[in-house]
Amino acid sequence: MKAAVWVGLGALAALAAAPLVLEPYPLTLLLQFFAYGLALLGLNLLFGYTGLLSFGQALFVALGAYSAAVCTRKLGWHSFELVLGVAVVVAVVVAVPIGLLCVRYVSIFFGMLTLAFGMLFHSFLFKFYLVTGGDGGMLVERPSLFGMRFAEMDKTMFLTRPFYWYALGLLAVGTVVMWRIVHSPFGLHLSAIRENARKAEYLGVEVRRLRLIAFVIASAFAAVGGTLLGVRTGLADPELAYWTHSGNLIFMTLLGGFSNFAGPLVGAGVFIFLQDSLMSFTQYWRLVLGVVLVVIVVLFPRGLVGLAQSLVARLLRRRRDAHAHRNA
Amino acid sequence: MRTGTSRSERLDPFSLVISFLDILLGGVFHAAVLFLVAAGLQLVFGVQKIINLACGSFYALGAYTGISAVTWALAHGLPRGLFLFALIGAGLGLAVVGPPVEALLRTVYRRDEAFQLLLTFALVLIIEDVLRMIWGANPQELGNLYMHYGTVGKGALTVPAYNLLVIAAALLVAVGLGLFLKRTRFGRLLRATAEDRETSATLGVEVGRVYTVVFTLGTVLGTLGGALVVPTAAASLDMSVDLVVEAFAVVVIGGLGSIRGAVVGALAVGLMRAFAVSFMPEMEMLSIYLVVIAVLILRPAGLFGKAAA
Amino acid sequence: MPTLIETHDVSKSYGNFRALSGVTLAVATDEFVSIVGHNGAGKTTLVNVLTGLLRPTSGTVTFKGLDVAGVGPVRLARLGMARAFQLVHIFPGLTVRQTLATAVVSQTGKAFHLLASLDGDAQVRSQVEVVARLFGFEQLDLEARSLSQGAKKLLDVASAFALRPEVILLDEPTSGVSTADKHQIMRVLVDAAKEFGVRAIIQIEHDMDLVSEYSDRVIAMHQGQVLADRTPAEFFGDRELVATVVGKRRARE
Amino acid sequence: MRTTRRTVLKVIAGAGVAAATRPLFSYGATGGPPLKIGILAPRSGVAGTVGECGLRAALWAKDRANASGGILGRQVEFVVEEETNPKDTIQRLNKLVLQDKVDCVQGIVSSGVSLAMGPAAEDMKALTLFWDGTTQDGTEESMPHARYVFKSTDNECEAVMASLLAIKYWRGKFGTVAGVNPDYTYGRNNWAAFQALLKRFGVEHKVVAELWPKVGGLDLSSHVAALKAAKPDLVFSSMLFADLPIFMKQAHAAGLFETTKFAFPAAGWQHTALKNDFTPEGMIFGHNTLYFAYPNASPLQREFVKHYWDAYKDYPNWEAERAFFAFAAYKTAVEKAAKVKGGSFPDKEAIIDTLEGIEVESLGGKARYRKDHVADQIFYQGFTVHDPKYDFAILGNVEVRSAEKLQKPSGMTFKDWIANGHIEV
Repeated sequence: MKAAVWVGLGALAALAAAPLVLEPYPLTLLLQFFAYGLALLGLNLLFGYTGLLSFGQALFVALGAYSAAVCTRKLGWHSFELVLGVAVVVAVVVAVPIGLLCVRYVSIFFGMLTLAFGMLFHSFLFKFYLVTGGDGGMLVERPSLFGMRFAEMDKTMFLTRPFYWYALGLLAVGTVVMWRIVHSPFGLHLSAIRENARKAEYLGVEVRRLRLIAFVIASAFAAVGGTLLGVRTGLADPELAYWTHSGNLIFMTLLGGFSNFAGPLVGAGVFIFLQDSLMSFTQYWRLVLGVVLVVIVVLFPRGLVGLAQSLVARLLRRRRDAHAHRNA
Repeated sequence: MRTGTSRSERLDPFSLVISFLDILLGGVFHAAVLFLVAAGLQLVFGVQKIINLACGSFYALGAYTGISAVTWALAHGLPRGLFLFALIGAGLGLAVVGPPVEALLRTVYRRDEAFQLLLTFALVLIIEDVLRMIWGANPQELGNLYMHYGTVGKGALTVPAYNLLVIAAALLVAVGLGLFLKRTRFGRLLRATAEDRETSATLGVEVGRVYTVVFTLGTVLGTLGGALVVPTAAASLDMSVDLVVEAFAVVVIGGLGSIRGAVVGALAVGLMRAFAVSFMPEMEMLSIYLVVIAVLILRPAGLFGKAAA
Repeated sequence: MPTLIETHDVSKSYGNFRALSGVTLAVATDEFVSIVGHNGAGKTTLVNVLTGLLRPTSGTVTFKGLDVAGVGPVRLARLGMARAFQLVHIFPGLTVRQTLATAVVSQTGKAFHLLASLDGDAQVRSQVEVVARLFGFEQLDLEARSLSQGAKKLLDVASAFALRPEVILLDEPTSGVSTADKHQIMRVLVDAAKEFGVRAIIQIEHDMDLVSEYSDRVIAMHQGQVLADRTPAEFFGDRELVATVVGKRRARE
Repeated sequence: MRTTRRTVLKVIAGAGVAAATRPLFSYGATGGPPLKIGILAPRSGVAGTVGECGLRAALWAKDRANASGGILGRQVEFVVEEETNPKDTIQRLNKLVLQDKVDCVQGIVSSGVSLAMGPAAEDMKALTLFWDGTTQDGTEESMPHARYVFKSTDNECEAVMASLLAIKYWRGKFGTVAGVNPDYTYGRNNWAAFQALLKRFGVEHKVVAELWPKVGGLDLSSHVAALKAAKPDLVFSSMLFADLPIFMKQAHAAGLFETTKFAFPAAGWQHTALKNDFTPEGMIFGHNTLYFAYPNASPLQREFVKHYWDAYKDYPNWEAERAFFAFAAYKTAVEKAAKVKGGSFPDKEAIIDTLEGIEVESLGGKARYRKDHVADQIFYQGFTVHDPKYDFAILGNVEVRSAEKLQKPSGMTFKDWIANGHIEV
């Protein structure tokens, strides 16, 4: 466990220093990584830890972005703390009823039901043009951070300095909170549900209620990620809620490795930078991503982190054997 | 239905019935299209418990190949009237795609559903770009070729003969599939494997071969459907992603794994869309998702599916 | 002596097959009850009804005075009734420590402690170690799937005991284990029961030696009915009863 | 319309440049590093055809300019990125401005994307010339007084012109009206403009059906059935993607064209797909700012149309004119601003000041940017006829109107202009 803490702090320090070193463009990509990192921490609580594959997580990412849009544009509330609060409350209010319905089912049915709700929200956003702005979406104005508007900065400076560090802070806090949740008694019961829900019931684990809580926590994390995306893009649009966006979220989780806590974070980072470079390199970037997904699913089901762990383990073993060999 | 006032005959019951039938026929046509997409998805899930997100992609592949086959055939002297056979040839020819894809899926049979689902999601991404490579980014279509068979009926109730042909094809597939599963030896073999993979294997059922045949059959249903319907519409890259959601609604309403369920589901979605477009345009797609959610909650197994949760 | 579990005229039928008909029995504190009978005699159905997994078609089931008909295993586990299965139920990916801790967390009511650290919880740690020591588990950080079949079975039973239940229902806890080990396991069960203050054990058992040696009471099931509810001595004394319940060969010895 | 499969950039190399007849403008070559222009155009999905046509015209304009010494002696290079949904397209804009450090961004076809891009480009002080995509309420709300963004003509111009033609030629011949418009910003604004104009000119009408097919949907049989049930005298449809030819096929098969008049303000994007055998004569048909077969087209247009046919065996739609205008306006503005500053390369602010009010010769004739950054070009619409030379419908008599008469003057809202602005039928 000690090593994990050092790696985490090292990454945090590097990311914090990035604005002083990197060009603005990679920083906007890192911003996207912070947003997706938070959303994936939530998704993996459901998928990696509780064994529930949600195909509608993009619903809550879109909900977060639209909350930011409504707050800043329609209601004129620019305090980002307020926007985050509203986004989380809205996500929880929507997640509880949907969760109550969905947690009664498992595997394929849970996936399909969540997908159906995601698409319901997508077509609502698209159809009710007067309320939501339809395909044009809704603009998200620049929020104030702890009351400061940084009006003197242009958008790029705002995004790559104050907002960047704020978002990094959110991701760090989110990671620590999720680490605690996953290593708490509640987290253990979630893993028990994943391993064998019937046996868990016999040991007094309240399967449905815990699944609901996990679902609501995941939706809150996704909404916070959504607000970050909304502010970064400056707009919330219905495509955020489309089912292929949920598919990408799961792709990232699997790419990183869902059986490891940090897997999804690694997956988010690799996916964002991979997709971005592919998009400029070739018109057929979807094909390359598809092939990468096939390779991951078939050959490296434990994802990049799993792969790294097994490589490190093999390395250690080889060194230990070599060492033992020399002494024998 | 908001009826205009300035034209008198609009109010009389005869034209109301005619336009009702017309909308109904539009709905049935859309249902036929949906059934052709959903049948493959249903069969594959029924036997192999895999939700194939790439069913829409196979359908699109069938549509694009159909167009090329017809264009090529007509250029090589095939009489215009026989373009239907070029389409059927293209649809069936794509059976070749089934086995390699099934071999890929086989690598994850033992593992969690999530892996199978994601493998088919990868196929969606791959096939979309393969289509883009071969046919380019722009939608392709066959112009007015399907009107070569003329129209049926008169006055307000005229319908292209080809549409009836598509409906007939869907019915043929439905009945054929039903008989195949019930009557033939291989059909019963499929249902046994569907019921219980392990015991069937122990009874000497060559499960691997059954899966290859079933998946290929599911693929052909998709590609054939795509080829048959393309003359009335067009082939575009987005159809593979959009169709998945409607086919998914059909399969959920009808009940996972049951062909009869797919027929009823397709009719439900097709008619609902047709009447929603006429009466509540805003609710068109929304109404379908609401029904899907209602069905998933009230009868998770769907109208005809087996108990699931 | 207050009764713990009581059933009154309980019957359960699947369609027209009557798995249980008119079962009335009571289990009180400090009783070790063995349930015997052929396969299909209704033993497992009875235990499923007692553990709230099945709602009886008719009749009442009470646990500590509360009506628990079909109330489900979670609620009953909370009320102090635990169960282990004939088919081994374990958490393949969890370690021995985590499996036992799952029960301890439920029993100490800490399931909703979202931010508390599990590893840092002394109470959970000590209770887990007590159960582990009693059931002879040294390496607590082995994953359950890597254990032997016998060890898995023992872990399944141990996790039930970790709930510190008042009543525990076991379904052939020693099946598939060599005769030498059987008695060893039974002794561990009895010690654990004493250690954790388990007030009654109900055990489905086929091995008559164990029945006669450990139980204070034998309930014989036959075609869904309670044929006899006697002490072991009375039960084994009635040759004709043993023949119908256990089968000819065994009756002769 | 078979498109070559190789990536678009290779196509340019292969196609080469039609012999550079007369260099556009030749100024003292100041030389220097290549001038980078970022192009954002859709290359897949429903708008793929349109994006490609715009890209081909932009490339033609670039190659012509480079052949005659580029802009102020600097060769022009394109960095082409794909316009998809608003979120990802803004990501590509970031890349063009922050990483590729392009001098100017040109492109964008979809109205939804333009509404998102406008504020983003303003924030990043990125000089951006939209080809298309700016709708009425969108611009008022998102880019009230843009400085770095130059907008296309209001997207309702074609709807206004089609409405005026319908009023001029068909007043009194229709009572019931139906709308079949694509379900997004553009479709909704056009339908609103049509109804407002009917009210403005006192044309008594009753709306019997209002349909909103999904953008790019492939099955419109239900919509056709709904129209037949409503029996409208006139159908106003601003459909313009691949669903338009499908709608025409299914409507023709259902016999809708015998009794009902049709007005298609934006059919130009699909003109080669609207074959004669399912496209009737006498429909109002909009070609927007470029009608390839306009009898007295400019020599520039004739040269471009010939190049387009030679290179791609196809006829261009109006997106080509929009792309050409954006490029030509930028080139002319840079050269004009340089003259004022004695030949050295002007900075962004100077270019913008020159762009405001600039007038250039575009493919569709004279085109200019108003002081409020809104483009002003010439629109072509007319009634369809079948001409043996083409297997698709072209225009019989062509009406030509400048955008001045078809869009609100600066400082006026769209609703005020429609209600009491100066509009003549």
